[in-house]
Amino acid sequence: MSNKENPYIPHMAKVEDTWYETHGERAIKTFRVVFEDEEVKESWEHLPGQCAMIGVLGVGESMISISSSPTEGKFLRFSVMRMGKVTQALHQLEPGDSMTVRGPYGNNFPLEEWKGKKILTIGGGIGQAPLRPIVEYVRANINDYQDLTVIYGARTTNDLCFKQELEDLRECQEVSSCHLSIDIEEEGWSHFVGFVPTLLMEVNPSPENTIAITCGPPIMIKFVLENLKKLGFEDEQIYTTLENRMKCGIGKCGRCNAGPLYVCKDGPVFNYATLKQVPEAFA
Amino acid sequence: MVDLETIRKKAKEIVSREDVKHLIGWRKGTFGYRVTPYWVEAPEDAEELVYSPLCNTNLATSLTLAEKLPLPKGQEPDRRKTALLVRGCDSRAVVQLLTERGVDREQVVLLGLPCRGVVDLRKLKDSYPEDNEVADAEWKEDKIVLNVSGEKKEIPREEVLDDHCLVCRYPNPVEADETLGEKVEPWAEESHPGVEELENASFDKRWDFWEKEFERCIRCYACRNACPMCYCEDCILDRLNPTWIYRSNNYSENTAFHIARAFHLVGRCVSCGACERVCPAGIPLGKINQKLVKEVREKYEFEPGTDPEGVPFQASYNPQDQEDFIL
Amino acid sequence: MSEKPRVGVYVCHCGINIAATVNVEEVVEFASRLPGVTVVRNYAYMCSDPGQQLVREDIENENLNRIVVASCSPRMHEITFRRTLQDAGLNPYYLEMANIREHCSWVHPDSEEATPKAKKLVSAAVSKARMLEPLEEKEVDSERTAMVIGGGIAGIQSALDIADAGYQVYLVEKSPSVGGRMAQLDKTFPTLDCSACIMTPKMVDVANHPNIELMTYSEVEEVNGFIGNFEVKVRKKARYVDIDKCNGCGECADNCRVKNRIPNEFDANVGKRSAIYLPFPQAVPAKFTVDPDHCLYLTKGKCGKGPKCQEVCGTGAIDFEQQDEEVEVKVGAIIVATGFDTFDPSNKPEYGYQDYPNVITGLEMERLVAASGPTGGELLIGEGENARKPKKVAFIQCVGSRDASVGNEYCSRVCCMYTAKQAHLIKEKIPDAEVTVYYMDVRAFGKGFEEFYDRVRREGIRYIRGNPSEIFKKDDKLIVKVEDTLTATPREDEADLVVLAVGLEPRQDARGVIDLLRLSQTSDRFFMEAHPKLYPVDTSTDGVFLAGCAQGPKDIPDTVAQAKGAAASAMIPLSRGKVKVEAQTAEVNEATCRGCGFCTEVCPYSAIELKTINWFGHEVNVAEVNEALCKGCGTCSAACLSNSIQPRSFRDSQIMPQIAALGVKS
Amino acid sequence: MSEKVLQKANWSSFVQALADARELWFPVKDGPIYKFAPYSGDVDAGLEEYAYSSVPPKAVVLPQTETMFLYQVGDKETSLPEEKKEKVVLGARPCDARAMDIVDRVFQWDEDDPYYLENRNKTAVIGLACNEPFVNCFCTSLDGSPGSTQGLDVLMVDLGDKYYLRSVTDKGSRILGDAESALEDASGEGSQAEEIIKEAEGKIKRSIDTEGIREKLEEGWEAPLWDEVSRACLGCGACTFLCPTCHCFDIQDEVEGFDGRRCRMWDSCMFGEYTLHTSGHNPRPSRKERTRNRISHKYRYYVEKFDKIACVGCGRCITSCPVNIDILDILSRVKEEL
Amino acid sequence: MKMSVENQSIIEKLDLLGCIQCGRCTGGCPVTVRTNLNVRRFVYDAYQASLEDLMEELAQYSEIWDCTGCHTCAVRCPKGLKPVEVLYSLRNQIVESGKVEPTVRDALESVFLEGNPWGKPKATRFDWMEGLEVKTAEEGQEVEYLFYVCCSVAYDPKLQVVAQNMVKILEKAGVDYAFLGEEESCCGSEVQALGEEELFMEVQEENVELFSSYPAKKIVTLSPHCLSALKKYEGLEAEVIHYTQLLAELIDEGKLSWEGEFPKKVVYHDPCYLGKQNEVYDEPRQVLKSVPGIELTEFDRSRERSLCCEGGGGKMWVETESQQERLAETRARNAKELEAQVIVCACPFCILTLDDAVKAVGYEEEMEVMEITEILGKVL
Repeated sequence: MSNKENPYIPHMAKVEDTWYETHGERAIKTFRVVFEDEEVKESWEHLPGQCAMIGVLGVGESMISISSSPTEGKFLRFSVMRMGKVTQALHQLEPGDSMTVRGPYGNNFPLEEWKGKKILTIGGGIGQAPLRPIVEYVRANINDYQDLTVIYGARTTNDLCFKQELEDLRECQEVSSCHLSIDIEEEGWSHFVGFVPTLLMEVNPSPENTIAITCGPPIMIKFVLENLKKLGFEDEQIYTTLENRMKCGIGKCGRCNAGPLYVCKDGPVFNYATLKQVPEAFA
Repeated sequence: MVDLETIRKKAKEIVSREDVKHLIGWRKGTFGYRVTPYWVEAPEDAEELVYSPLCNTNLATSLTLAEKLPLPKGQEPDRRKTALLVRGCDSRAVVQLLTERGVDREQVVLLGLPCRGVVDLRKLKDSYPEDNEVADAEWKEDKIVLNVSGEKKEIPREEVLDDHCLVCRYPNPVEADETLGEKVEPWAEESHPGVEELENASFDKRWDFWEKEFERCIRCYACRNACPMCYCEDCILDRLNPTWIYRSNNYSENTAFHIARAFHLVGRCVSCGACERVCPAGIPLGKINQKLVKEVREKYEFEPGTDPEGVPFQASYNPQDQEDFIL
Repeated sequence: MSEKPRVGVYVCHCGINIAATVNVEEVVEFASRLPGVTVVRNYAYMCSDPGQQLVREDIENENLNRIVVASCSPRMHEITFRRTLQDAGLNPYYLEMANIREHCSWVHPDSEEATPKAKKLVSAAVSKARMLEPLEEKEVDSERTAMVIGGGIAGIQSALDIADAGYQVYLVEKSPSVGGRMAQLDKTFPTLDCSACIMTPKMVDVANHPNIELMTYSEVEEVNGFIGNFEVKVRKKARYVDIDKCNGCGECADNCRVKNRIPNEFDANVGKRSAIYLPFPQAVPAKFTVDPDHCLYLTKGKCGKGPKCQEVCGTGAIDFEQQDEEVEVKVGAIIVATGFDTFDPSNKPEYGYQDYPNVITGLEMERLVAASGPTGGELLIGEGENARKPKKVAFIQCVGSRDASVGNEYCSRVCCMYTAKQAHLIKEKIPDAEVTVYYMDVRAFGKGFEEFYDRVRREGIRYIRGNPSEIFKKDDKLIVKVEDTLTATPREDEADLVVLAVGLEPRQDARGVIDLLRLSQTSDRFFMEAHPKLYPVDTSTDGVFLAGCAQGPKDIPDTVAQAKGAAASAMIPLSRGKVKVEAQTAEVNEATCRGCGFCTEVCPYSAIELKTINWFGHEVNVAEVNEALCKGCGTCSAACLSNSIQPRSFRDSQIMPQIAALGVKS
Repeated sequence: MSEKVLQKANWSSFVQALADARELWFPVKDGPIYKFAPYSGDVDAGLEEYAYSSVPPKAVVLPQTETMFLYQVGDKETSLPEEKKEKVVLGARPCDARAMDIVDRVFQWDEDDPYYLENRNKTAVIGLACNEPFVNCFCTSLDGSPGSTQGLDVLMVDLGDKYYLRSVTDKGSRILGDAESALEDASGEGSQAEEIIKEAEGKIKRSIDTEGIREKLEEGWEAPLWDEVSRACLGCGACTFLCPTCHCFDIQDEVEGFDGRRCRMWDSCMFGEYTLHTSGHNPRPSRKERTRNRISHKYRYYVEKFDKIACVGCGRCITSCPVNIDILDILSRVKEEL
Repeated sequence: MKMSVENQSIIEKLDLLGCIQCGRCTGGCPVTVRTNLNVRRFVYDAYQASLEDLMEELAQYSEIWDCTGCHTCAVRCPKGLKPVEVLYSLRNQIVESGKVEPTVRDALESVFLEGNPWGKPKATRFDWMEGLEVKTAEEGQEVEYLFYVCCSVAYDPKLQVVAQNMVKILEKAGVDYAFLGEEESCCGSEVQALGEEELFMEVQEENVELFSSYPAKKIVTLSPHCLSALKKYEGLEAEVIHYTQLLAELIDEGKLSWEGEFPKKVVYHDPCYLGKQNEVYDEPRQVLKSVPGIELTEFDRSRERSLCCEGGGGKMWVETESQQERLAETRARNAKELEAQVIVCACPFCILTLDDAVKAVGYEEEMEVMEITEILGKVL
């Protein structure tokens, strides 16, 4: 068996660029990486919502959502919060260094299915990372969709990811709206102050022909779901992505299940109608 | 000793108290000689309590095993007490936990029971094999009486008691709110036969011995989890950053695991033998812990879990402490 | 903090101290290949100004954010280089030192061993440096008061200096009077001025100084806190005499029922006193004290029809109801000047000190020749009718000094000279006496010492080089058995009186003081200074200083000099009014701490306490570090079973890579 | 398909013949337990004393620790470990072989697991029927039997002075061919074997009716029963590590000096660390959720995916549990109470 | 400078460079006044001699045979050196070159052949047991106390009573004891003192093996010389004590008391091997004080300052020439001054020398020399 057929053998990817989205002990750093092997670079295909196992040899791997859309080019973007051993090691990487990547894993947002619909993303904190490819994908194919609304918030301005991009998005005409918020009042902040679920009610999107996708801390998701229901969204119109501890990424190692669902294979993207049946999904 | 009815009656009384959440004791298991820890929630549950030489779990472990899950905002924690049946070793574990502030004395009700030692099922295995039928056992002076399918067999205790119990010098609770029944005369001298035998062996012999034993370890951590003194929220053996012990199962890492655990138990091990009894691979873990128990007692005259007011051994320092082994 | 480390490595030659055994070029080349290393330089003396300038420039020009200096022990120059970093705008705790001198070049004779080791040490330091984090230095207010423990000449001098500078001083003395050992001496070498004459004015000054609170007959019970903020509990022992009322007339002592029956400690037990006593006539304060161990009333509850002392006291000062009193004071600095004991010659039974009354110690001799002593300065041997002046006096040097068999390997520094002085005094008092000094070497190293030694030899004192091995009795004469090693002649010399020049030892109760103040001892059991050369009056506990013989044997001028030094050091926090607290303190991980309290028990600085926190609705105990008290020693970390408390700059995540770089599995 | 007879007198030459052809794994007494270990030539004890291995033979195909690839820290190249050898496992119990069949599906669905499959494909299993079932055997409740051939290449039955061997697969036939010299052709021993197996089936005392359990597990998610059955649990991994169908693993990088290896090792869903997020959040925070997951995985999730219960009724988890948590007890309560 | 490895090791082994020439060794030496021996000079010269390979020449000085092995020099040395061993190693030079007195040669040969230095046949070693019920050790059987009888006690008719009385005392106390059987052989104490280091090593090896097959909690010696030698043995696990230590303990525990009286004034002489070398001062006195009626007085020079009797250090086989009075005779005179009727001692060599001295100064009518056990035998 060669390395290439072995799903556990990672590919090497060169870090082309890095920058910090947020600072502090749990800083979020974004990496733009390109596969070193030309063949891998060419054959790699992923869709918004999918993840990859990235890591550093000698330290380990972590499942991280791919935060770039394939429409952006032959590179991958990962936004990584500094948490444990692996993410600490990843944060040490600088342009020119290498990381390991294998994947892509999991299912994707059914963007084909959603054609002709209005797209609403509701993100909080690092939860914007898996939503970002949707935004980019829809922007690239804006003619296929009726509308794009982005709602995003974080605790403070320092916790906001993709700040500049999102500010730019507000200026961008093909997008009907982008709404930003922080939890606590800060000087110089001209947008909404308050929690994301509250902002959602403020924006008051119509459920008609709309798909709502939310990702963020569990507590935020809980209230966003409640509010979406209040706004008249049906379960089938709501999507979210889950994360659980993973080791293999291919449905073998056993740990990422939420009830009968393997997050790595059946997810990470789930329709709320499915998830509702699985009490463990919101544990 | 004490009869079952007295225990059950007292247990009922205790669980009826408003300030008591439940009482932890033992009840019959599902097959053979097995007995399982049992939570008496309501007075009528007490009818299921048993007390016999088959009660081989240290109930003090259940105090530290109780998980503290995050409470929803505004919900008050349940402040009711936990009642526990304690024998010598269970009570020593509680006492050690008290000195380590792992348990608040106000939060536990201890119902003391004298004990004449528990059976080591492994010793029973060959001569009195286990069957589906639930079997019973009782103490009768120096003997253990097995009651299997109505047939009674008397066995001298030396044949079947756990090694730890054979040298136990604390058959009566050292700390309890009330102790039922009559005290038992301790039967053992200060000795550690298993340890002494190994001590007399050459270095190579000892190395070979442990190599063979640790090689077999499957790293299920039953020893750690069954130990009343292993209650760290986050065991350093699980830590990944830094990884003190690799997850790889091999002689070297397994040895590191067992030695680290033994060292974390220095001056803390209460010699209950739970670790050894639960080991599915049959590793004689008692030997390694008892060696340290012996050293601590001989060098520092300290016995864990015997003084509720005492300072934990590892936290006590006396300029006169022996330190000749350092250099 | 998550920026990529850019490490600068600076390898010092230390002249030839390092460069002679470590191939610096090779180390530089090696270091340049280490991960994260941006700049590597070497320089003859990194600690010199141009050396430090190199670091400053690189930090600026190369954007360095971690510095490794491979030179000497951090005890030497860590502070120097921290300042360098600070000057260059970098957090000073981004510094790591690799000790390639004491740990490497000085202990390895050749380059083949030293160079690879230096590389490993540098590699380890770089690995740790990459993981360093910035720390903040804090300051807290300091009390502007000091305490001096011990009222001998060292303590008195320290107290006077601090008090003269305008700060309040508490002077604590265990015995009823200040004065200490110096007050017991007759004349002082080599100038032969009267000890009491130069001592008493200082004692009086101490008693009268407005900034000194004299606490005699008192003992320190407990010391808490830290530099600038010590809380000291002092127990004032009951004297059973109201010192406000006592006028020191002495009627009480004259009328005591056990008068002249109790050995007087001040007279090295050669004189006797009453149960109520003034240790010596010039005692300060000149107040009487009841000895609770010998007073009939206090020991037996009965003294005739009633205590006679009470009866005769004109001022009604005697109060048997008096109780010990505990006072608590707050001080910014503490000076330990607890002095010494003399060697007990019973530990050398061959000299027959216990068997023969005419074998005495140097200190006993001191009291016998002193004008204020029990004999009024008359030197007599024998009792009653047989009392006579000794004609043959032998001095034996090095009794209990330079002697591994009694555990005292050090030279006591004063015995040669006090023996010379005492020999001189005897010759003065008994001109026809035959005085012989048996010695191993005469150490006359101080100012005027050699001249004095010359003088006494010319006075006819016989110096025999040879250390006696035995004293025994032959027909009522003491025989000193010795070999004259210069002529290789074994001798058995007769003597009427043998004076043992006993050496100096740490106080018997020194251990208690050490525990109270968390100090250390050197192997000779004297108190350990922070550094034998650079911090000779400081101790391992910040804010606690040493003066006098507590630190090691010394003569009076040295003691006074050290006392003044200790006073000056103690005044630093007092005058600043602020003290820096350790930045490398321990930190608790509340998520994993199980609240067992092992750390609180083992913390030598009492810096950790348990607190109850709300953990998702549950009340749980966790440890909490008082950062003002914590010294970052790491004892807590060693005791913690769940690895939940770690000193900053010495976290596992920092030292594990360091250890790994040394080639040990991580 | 071939039927053979092995006289016990020829045992050593049989074993030797197997060992000559392949790497032979054999139940070895290690301290008080049996576990499978490579035949080292000094195992001339037969299988007379051996009851069952405490550590199941899954360890042969899914080793407790397995190197996935090697590398030098700092380098970008990775290299695979040595190729695996052809193996034969002698003396596995039929339930253990059925368990391998269950584990096979996990490692084959969707994406193949190269390490497991290489091992599995290169391993042949000679099963030994159970003449005397053990205390907690309940294979018959799960479509198994003391003489089940599922997952086996050769079935072997102890007939007292000889063994009856029947190949079940081609691989099995080849293996018997390798050891031909030690074997004789069978003549009617087959029916004798059947009888022994039938008799053994009758001796199994424990059982569970699995009908409806899957549904009940789904419905009774929040039932108080889970609190009660998990309360005594110590949270150790004995039940899962010794389970022949448990297959969960962890992946870790282990480095010594510059030599790095990525390896995988058994992991247990009973460990808190198993699902613990780095953030400290744990979706299965207590032993209750973990116990429920263990039972649900075997009797519900696996069933939903592969239409088969992931339990073979070997009883190891019951026997090895230090606090007598009994899966049959739980299952019957699930049936009754949910 | 050339330094042979062997000499280098002597310098290091005896730490010759640690000497500060204080003279306490010579000053304390009991025989310096009687003979020309100056230990300090030998320490001083040994360094130079080792450097220049002149050890053999240095060994020619006859004074090296004057040392009684009392170890006072070692006890008094402030630097913890052992000057006595410098003399022993010089003796070793002589012994190795074979130029020794016939008496010494015979003694060493006898140890080698018969296991005792007295030239007595091995087979008669246990003749002292005749007529006594003595428990003897069985191989592999552990006893509490294993008794080691000195060669002198075993063979010398005056001393045999020590062992015999010991047996009676032990029986009375009812302790678990055993005497070694015929395998017992010389401890090598005097062999080492005579400089025959190699033979000592051999003896040590044999004895360690012997003791390993007769396990005991403690080994009890009758002679302080054996005590010192056994304590030096490498690889000997059991604790070694002197019989007075055991008796003191038994008396203290109330297991031993006396029936008769011994109403005499006695003075106890501290053997150097028991006192200075092993710091056993109190126990023999305790034992004596337990005897009813006894009046115990003390020499001026007792305990740490005790005067050597000149019986040790191989002196039994070497004659010293001196004009001065022998020390044992001084001892006898001192005892006379104290009006003691008995000089009591706990060492077979002291007994022999003191007994001789009492006779030499003509006190035999009024004064006896007795071993402690002899007195105990009278009050049993």
